Amino acid sequence: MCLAVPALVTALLPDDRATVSLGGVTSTCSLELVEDVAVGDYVIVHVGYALSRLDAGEAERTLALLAEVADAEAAA
Amino acid sequence: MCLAVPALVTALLPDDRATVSLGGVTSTCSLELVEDVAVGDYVIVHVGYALSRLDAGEAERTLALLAEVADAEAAA
Amino acid sequence: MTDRRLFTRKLDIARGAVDMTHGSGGKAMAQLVRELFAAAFANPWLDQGNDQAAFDVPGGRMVMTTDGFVVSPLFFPGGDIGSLAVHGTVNDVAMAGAVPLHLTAGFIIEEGFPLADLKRVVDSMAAAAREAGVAIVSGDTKVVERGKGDGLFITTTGIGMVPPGVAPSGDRARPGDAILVSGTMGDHGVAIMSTRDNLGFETAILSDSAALNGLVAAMVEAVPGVHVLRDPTRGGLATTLNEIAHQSGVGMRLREADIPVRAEVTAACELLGLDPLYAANEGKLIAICAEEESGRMLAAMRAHPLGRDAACIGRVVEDPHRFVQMETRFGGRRIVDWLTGEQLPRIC
Amino acid sequence: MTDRRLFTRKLDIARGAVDMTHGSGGKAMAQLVRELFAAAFANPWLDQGNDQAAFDVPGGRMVMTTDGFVVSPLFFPGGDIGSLAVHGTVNDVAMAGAVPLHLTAGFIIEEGFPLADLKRVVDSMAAAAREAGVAIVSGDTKVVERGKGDGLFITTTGIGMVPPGVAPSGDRARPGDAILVSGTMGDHGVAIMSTRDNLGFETAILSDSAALNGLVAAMVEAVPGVHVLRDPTRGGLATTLNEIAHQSGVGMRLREADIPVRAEVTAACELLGLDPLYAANEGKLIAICAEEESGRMLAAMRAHPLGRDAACIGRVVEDPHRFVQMETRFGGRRIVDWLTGEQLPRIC
Amino acid sequence: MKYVDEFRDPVLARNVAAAIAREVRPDRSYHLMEFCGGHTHAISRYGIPDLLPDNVRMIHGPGCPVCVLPVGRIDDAIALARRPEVTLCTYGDVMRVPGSGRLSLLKAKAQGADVRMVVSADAAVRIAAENPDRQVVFLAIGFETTTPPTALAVRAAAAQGLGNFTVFCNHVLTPSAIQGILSGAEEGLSLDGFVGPAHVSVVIGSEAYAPAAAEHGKPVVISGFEPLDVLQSILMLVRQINEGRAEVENQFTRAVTADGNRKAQAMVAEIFETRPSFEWRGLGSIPHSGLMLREAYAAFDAERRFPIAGASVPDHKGCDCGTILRGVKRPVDCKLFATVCTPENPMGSCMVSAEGACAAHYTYGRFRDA
Amino acid sequence: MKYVDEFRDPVLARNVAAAIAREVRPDRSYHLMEFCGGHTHAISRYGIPDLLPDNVRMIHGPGCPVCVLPVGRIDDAIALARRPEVTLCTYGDVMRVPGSGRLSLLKAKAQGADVRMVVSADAAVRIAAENPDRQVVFLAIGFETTTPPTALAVRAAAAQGLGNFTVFCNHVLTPSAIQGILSGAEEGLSLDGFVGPAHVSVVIGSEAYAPAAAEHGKPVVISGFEPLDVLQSILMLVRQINEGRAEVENQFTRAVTADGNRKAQAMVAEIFETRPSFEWRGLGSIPHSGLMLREAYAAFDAERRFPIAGASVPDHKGCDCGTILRGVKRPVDCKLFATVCTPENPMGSCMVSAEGACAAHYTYGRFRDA
Ligand code: SF4
Ligand code: SF4
Ligand SMILES: [Mg+2]
Ligand SMILES: [Mg+2]
Ligand SMILES: [Mg+2]
Ligand SMILES: [Mg+2]
Ligand SMILES: [Mg+2]
Ligand SMILES: [Mg+2]
Ligand SMILES: [Mg+2]
Ligand SMILES: [Mg+2]
Ligand SMILES: [Mg+2]
Ligand SMILES: [Mg+2]
Repeated sequence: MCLAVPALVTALLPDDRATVSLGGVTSTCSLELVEDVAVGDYVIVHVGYALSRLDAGEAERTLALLAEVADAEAAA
Repeated sequence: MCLAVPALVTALLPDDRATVSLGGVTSTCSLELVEDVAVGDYVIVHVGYALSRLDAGEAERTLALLAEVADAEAAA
Repeated sequence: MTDRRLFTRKLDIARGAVDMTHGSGGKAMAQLVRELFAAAFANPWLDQGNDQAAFDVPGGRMVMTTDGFVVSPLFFPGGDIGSLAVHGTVNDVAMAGAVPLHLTAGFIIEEGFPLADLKRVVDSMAAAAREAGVAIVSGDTKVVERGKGDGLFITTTGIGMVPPGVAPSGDRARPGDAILVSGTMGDHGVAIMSTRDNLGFETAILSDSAALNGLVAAMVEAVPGVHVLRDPTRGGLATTLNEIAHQSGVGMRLREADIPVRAEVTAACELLGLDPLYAANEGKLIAICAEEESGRMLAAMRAHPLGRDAACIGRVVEDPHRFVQMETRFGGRRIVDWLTGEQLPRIC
Repeated sequence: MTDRRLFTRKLDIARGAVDMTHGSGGKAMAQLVRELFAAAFANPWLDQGNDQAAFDVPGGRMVMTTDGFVVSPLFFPGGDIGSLAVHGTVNDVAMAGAVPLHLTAGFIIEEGFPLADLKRVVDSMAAAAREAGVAIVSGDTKVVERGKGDGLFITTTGIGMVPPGVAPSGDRARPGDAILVSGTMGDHGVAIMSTRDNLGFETAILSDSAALNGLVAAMVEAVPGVHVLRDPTRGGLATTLNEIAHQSGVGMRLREADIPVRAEVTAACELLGLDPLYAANEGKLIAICAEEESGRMLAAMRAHPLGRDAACIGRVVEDPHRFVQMETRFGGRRIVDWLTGEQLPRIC
Repeated sequence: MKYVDEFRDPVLARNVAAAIAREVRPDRSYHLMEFCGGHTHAISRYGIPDLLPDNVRMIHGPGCPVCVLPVGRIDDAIALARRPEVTLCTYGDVMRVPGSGRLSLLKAKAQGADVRMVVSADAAVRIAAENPDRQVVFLAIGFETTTPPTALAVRAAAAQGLGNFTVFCNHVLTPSAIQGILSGAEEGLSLDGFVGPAHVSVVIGSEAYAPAAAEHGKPVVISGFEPLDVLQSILMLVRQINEGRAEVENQFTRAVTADGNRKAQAMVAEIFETRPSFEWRGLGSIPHSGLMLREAYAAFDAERRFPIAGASVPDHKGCDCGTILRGVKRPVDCKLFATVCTPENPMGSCMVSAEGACAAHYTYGRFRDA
Repeated sequence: MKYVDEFRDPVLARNVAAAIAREVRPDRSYHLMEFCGGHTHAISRYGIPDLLPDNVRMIHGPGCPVCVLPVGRIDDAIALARRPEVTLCTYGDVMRVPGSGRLSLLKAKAQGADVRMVVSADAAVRIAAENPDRQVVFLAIGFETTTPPTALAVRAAAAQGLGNFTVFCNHVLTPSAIQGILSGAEEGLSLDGFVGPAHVSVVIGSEAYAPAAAEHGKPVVISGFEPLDVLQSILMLVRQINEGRAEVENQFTRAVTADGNRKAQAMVAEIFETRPSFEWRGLGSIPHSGLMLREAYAAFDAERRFPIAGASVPDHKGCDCGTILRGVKRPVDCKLFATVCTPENPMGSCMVSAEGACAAHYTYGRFRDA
């Protein structure tokens, strides 16, 4: 449950809102539940609200871990 | 103007209304504007209200007058 | 200077809007069809100007026609939207002298419409199709949100094959031709009006809704060269005759005394200030044929149950103004014009 | 005991009502058509179960089909109700392998509809018909009271001639056959959704609305024996494949990785919690043919501008349960079922 | 239909027509105005002109309440109907009368205004009772026939304490209009007599026309609306004219008495009072010719509850209705007739309903121009 | 789509799957419950079971707020929507959930109830502001993700002084449900670990599951909703189980922190308080598992403004959801599955949305029964 997508903040709008983009699709969302979001950040958007920023470094680390498992397997 | 039809009163209804009939078509009308209407009378109905009773004797007299004119012409 | 009797003002497309008169089968609808639809779609078949198009296919001559049914109420004395949707389209096929072959049916249903009512309509369509000897071979179902429809709309389309040598068309009325109708006028229109609560009257009148292909088959057998066949539906006899007069470039002379109208239909129209000649029919036709064939035609019509009350009601005349005139029963003469606007009950 | 995988509960005709799911192209609609319409109208042509009926006429084999168009908004990115009404019906004719001949058009117009919009739609229809090489030969206009329609509904019906030896039909898919699509899936559905204010997103996606008769002509020339042609409109690829599987009594195996979907369509569906395989197409087709002819078919499709992105997406298999299965791009497997209910945006 | 069919008999008609033909003097003309649209309708629909000698000419009067309603009042009604809180109820006839800019109540409805057709005033009261959240305005229109039902509707609304029912009153008075026509006499006017109202007279009685007949020396014959009634009345007028009389005679004795319907008159008098002056389309302002609600029923007066523009909107400059209504010109003499001005797009009052002089000629009589 | 496509890579998937296959012990089984419907969805839609060894079995938990909404609450919502003054706004998912007698909000709408789909709570507030004459009720539903937006909507309505906006609150709490499942342990129950919520954890933080993990000795891995996230989390669970650990681990570090979103938590705490107990469809009443509006916001509480029946309506007697949710039975074990009970006519919570255990199997997995 809780369908949410990681979307790129492309512009900040009045009233604590932002324009976000997901693979060529544009939408708007509220930033009322998050702090210090800047253009270029990715946010997790759910029912029109950003629930959090996405941590790019952590995403890389997760992918690195996955690659590590995969590499180990490929080697095995 | 003032489309009105001579209709036969076929039944008296509550609230000073009546069922009327015109050549096989049944409708209802208000009797609030007329007095002493009985089943079997003809009334002149306009926008759902009987405006008067139709005087059958006078109707006969008018037709007699017309017939008289016509007879005179036919004879001429 | 143009003859004023032929003048019409152009549709105001930039600022205008569709209103009920554009659907009532009268002058406004004819104009909308002419200036907007026919102008855009122009092709030899549409330009025939009939209620169906006739065209050649490898094996012969075929006709195709479509009609939308938006009748309210859906169930009325003498029929329902289902039987009507079959009869209406079968009749438009038959009016080309054709033998109806197949129908399609498109349903636009308003959300919330009871399945039981839908079944009743569909069963009635099936029965009507069976009786008319046609099959409903393909269909479509759309559902629209509540408040964006009116229970049920049905659009049926029909095709049929025209027997060789038969080619009735609205543009073939010729001066001297006899004008015939297959029965009483205005039954359907009055039956529908009798269901409207706000009109407040009751009658025993039933809609005349019926498939006329059997009658037409008998008629074209008797008179293959019949000039015009058309069913006087929306706008009634008056409007349909004006359409034909316009298409053929002729005038007409009717005899009011010869036009069959039921007493109750006359009475209901009297009550509402309407004219039975403008009331819709769904099981009647107009036939126009050479005067010398009219006797044979009338006999063929009267021999069929749906033409029992057939009558010759007048003749086609030369008239550059294309007026449909009528000798009144009372002894005078008047124009019987197109329906103007909608048929609204009058108080005056 | 019946196999549970084939079970469906009967329609509750006595107490039920039509709701939006009955029009959304999914299981509920299929059931309504089967248990209510097909049961009442039963005839060999309707029983073919295709989006059009094919029948013999003296000069050859003909098809006939009808569709109602109730799209909202009337004007959308890439088209409008007018062009759609032409494309949709031309395509249903073409899906029989036929050459479309003539169309009819029935208009149901809501009182108050601007004439300028009507003209825009009608002009667009005329242009679409011209481009597709068909004529709109007959029509009908009805006007309904304000609040009893939704601006404009159009029902078009089409007929066409089937070239000898060509006979695609939804019941002809055979185990081993290749399944092809002519291009990207879901464009029309997403283009329409992008216009809905309450869904709150924007894309550059245009409807793919197009007449496919030219593409089909090239395809049947290349592979006259093509088994099935069908356009995956309402309910999308998923539902249409299930229909075919059901009709032919077969299963299917799709390869998700081979199904063409635009990135923006995927993204929009991601945002709404929807699946592009259930989103409508109006200018795409599914072709099923013998495996050994699939190369020739694909080449013919790709040589046509409307088949540029054509792909083979899977094959027909034997399966008494008629499941449409898919190997996911991720490496797993799943059923691709009929659409259940309406495609409503999800929060979870 | 008893009391209808007898008065449409073609054999009698032929003979009465013959009598008229025999009695008219060949050396003079008879210009007879039928005031009522009901008579215009009968004359057109039954083709009575064909039964009359050439020197008897029927001039169609202003006698259709729909036609005489000024454009400004239609505009006001449309403005009322467009108020979001208002449901406007009225008779079918009124719905297609165009106001300014070709807009009608029918078109306003198409654009979303809540306009409902009723066939009876009490239906409007019922709609008000059933929709307490709507302001229901009854657009009342008509001569003395339709006024008593409106009066009863107001009384019923008062009895039920309906706070959401009002009347936009456009009831007008026939005798004042006849006086207006006669006193507006101008050069070329030549009216020799009047076919007097049928159902209006049922309510107000035949004596109501005595002052006009006496003052202007024109005969009046109160006539029924069936075609034989009209023919007989024409014969009666021809006889009066030939004999130099100018009396009020009553052909429609089966429904009209000298005094009319006292009960209906009393009902009207309770609810309504005369306006100082009221505008008639085609005739201009006529003193004491319209009704308004009395102060005691102010709560049911739409003109007091809602702002009403009350602007006077002139007809097309080229419109000849005024002179046509006075018998000076004929419809074909108007250069707008059947081109700019048609029943679909009327430019003046005479083209508005099928009972207007120009519309009746357009719809039923144009073949005579050929 | 960045941060989406990378986590759907099939080559990585094959290798992670191979790692799982290598690391599982052939002598035991791994019964893992994904609590969230989001995970159920990913598992079904991407066909993850095909990538797992036979002895790793995924048990679909109750984690779809639509599925766990009791029938009685749907009935209450329908009753609200049918009130003539009410416009009921809600998310698309809820609209087709059947209440008693197969009626749903979608069907109630078909019958004339004013039901509107929104994709965001603030849209409901906007509808209320634009329709002052309507009582706009927002049917709020969801776990901890959807609750903060509802809280903001209530605050916005209060700020705008909207007297016509209320919330029919059905927000529920995830950790309580997990506790409920674990403490309702019965014979046959065999859960070895949990794939923990993704977006819920974004809000509440991974630490929220520590008590459950500790108390019941079951490992929890907070997992993203992409299929690679799920595979990786399964690998992490297999390792914990193999190593005898029962910790809360976080696979979804790119969005989940230990503490979660404090701002969102504070917002929720301001508007809502915990109900003593709330009914979950399929699980029964669970203490402190639901939210209601605080006294300070009583004016915005639909349960206080309107009469609510509040009846508890049992599922079909034959429904096995309870045991299925606890991993004791599988959907095919229920004799109603795919005959009486289908996604079109669900008899129990697990069949309600595509994320329910029975519906997911019906929609995506039935071919495996063949
Ligand atoms: S034709 Fe029209 S403009 Fe001319 S007088 Fe008659 S109503 Fe007036
Ligand atoms: S199949 Fe239906 S009845 Fe059976 S357990 Fe699942 S939801 Fe309950
Ligand atoms: Mg989800
Ligand atoms: Mg009249
Ligand atoms: Mg037709
Ligand atoms: Mg027709
Ligand atoms: Mg279709
Ligand atoms: Mg016809
Ligand atoms: Mg079709
Ligand atoms: Mg189609
Ligand atoms: Mg038609
Ligand atoms: Mg199709």
